[in-house]
Amino acid sequence: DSPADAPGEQLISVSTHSVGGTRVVAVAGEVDMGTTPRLRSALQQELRSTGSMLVVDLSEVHFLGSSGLAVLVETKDAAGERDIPLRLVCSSREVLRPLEATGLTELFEIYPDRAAALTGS
Amino acid sequence: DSPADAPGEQLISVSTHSVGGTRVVAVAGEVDMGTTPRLRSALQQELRSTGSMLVVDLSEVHFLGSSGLAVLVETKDAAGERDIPLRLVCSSREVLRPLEATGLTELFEIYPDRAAALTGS
Amino acid sequence: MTGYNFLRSVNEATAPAGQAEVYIEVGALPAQVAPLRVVTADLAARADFDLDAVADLRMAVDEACSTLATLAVPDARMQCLVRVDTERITVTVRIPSPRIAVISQDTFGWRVLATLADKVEILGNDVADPPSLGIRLVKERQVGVA
Amino acid sequence: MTGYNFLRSVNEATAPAGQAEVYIEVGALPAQVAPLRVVTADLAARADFDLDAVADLRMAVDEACSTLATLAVPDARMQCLVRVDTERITVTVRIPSPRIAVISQDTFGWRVLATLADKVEILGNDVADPPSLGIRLVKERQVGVA
Ligand SMILES: Nc1ncnc2c1ncn2[C@@H]1O[C@H](COP(=O)(O)OP(=O)(O)O)[C@@H](O)[C@H]1O
Ligand SMILES: Nc1ncnc2c1ncn2[C@@H]1O[C@H](COP(=O)(O)OP(=O)(O)O)[C@@H](O)[C@H]1O
Repeated sequence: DSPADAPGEQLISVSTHSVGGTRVVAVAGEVDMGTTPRLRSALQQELRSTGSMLVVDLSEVHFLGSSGLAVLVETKDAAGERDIPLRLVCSSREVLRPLEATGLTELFEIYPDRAAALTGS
Repeated sequence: DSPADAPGEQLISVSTHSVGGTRVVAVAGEVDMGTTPRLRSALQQELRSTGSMLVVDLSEVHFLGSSGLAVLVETKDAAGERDIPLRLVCSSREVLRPLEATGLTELFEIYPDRAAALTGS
Repeated sequence: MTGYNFLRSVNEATAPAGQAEVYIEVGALPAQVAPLRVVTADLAARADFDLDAVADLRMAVDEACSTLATLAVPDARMQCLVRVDTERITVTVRIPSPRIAVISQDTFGWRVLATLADKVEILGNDVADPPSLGIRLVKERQVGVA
Repeated sequence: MTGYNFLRSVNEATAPAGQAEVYIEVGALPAQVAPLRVVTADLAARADFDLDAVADLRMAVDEACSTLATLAVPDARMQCLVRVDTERITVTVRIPSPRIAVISQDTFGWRVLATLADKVEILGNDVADPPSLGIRLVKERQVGVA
């Protein structure tokens, strides 16, 4: 773990890698107004550089606020415009409940783990 | 779950049962100065009513303060006087760290799970 | 199996029956408001609100705090009072604010806040002196919901 | 929103870079102090203190709060200031207190507190007006410890 730049900050980590032809963006930590900009820029960069499927793995996200939900919706729209399939991985209440409570569950293809998301099963 | 009587309270639950000739006291929640009296009286009652081994299962304890540690030491002493073997079950950092940081680890027979505590293996 | 389920206070005589208040103050910056949602969610969990209600409240408080943080003047502090009653939790968040600050209510974030809380109210900056702007939200205990 | 703050003035100059301050106030009862240890531990985890240091700090803060809670007059509030610096976390807890209150230092609990914190200090009730009694503890970041 790298030390926080400034104390009292929210922590987020975003890492990306390829699995076959699919780009996987793994997010860990808390996605709130303070950390959302980092998630947004990482996802925009992925969308610019890939032509294939994008999997956003939220398994290690412990908080997801409305700014984070908005970034997911933006990403869905941008991916749709470029015909890039977008899949989410989430299984925890911390992520599923915000999606559900805001009526966004229907908008996304949601898988319980990364293997399922990669194979679409 | 039953609703809390008063809000802003610490929660603890203590349940006891017999496995073979052994009494098992399972504690869940937070053991701090507010909740320790309930743990103390439950353990005192067990010591009065049993002559065989006592297992205190702390697997579901999420906080253990000094008052809780003191009750465990009292229980150890009282059990020793009556030649009742005492074993603790704990595996989480929340319980092991307080025991370790206060130098109490050596005082107790500690097992990682209930099955191990019951068989002494 | 004998179960003692202990959910009562040691010192309930001195506490106003069925009520607790926690006041908390942080820097009014998006990166510093997390403790407010953490405390509120912790209090809701202790008061045995169901897990979905706790998650909703955590999100609603974050939304209120984030909204106000973006309107705060530099160096401002954010003040938050969490009141736990038997039937509901009431969270009041305030920042010192110039009188011209306005909370946008036609945003996705405000819609989320209005959805997750049972009641939301703006506390205007035209009454308080020094001027302050706030949001009060209420989450009712979800009685009988699994 | 709150009573007098005898820890510091609310609208003090901004925290310098690399520093954050959280102020929190609860009922001075053993059953109501949990949010103080929750907030402090959360801040330490965010500041990337290692897991043992977070656990030690949580316990030390609980000990300080519990000790003061037993000395508090009825209906008193407990005030807590958590200051996060790059190298350490400093927690100051105070209660309004009659001048005669004395913190016992020959207890198991005090020994635990002194062991878990890197520095502990009693803030006396013979200097403040209105009289208050407090404990300040410091936890250093454990640099280079796994
Ligand atoms: N969107 C807003 N942004 C900032 N202040 C507001 C906003 N809406 C209302 N207020 C202020 O909040 C206070 C209550 O406004 P009011 O119109 O009475 O609300 P309501 O219609 O909910 O009763 C007033 O001081 C008002 O100026
Ligand atoms: N055990 C105690 N209980 C209550 N107040 C104390 C206690 N020990 C010291 N104080 C008060 O704390 C303040 C600092 O005391 P002092 O003796 O200067 O501490 P130190 O020796 O750590 O400098 C004084 O106001 C003193 O009255």
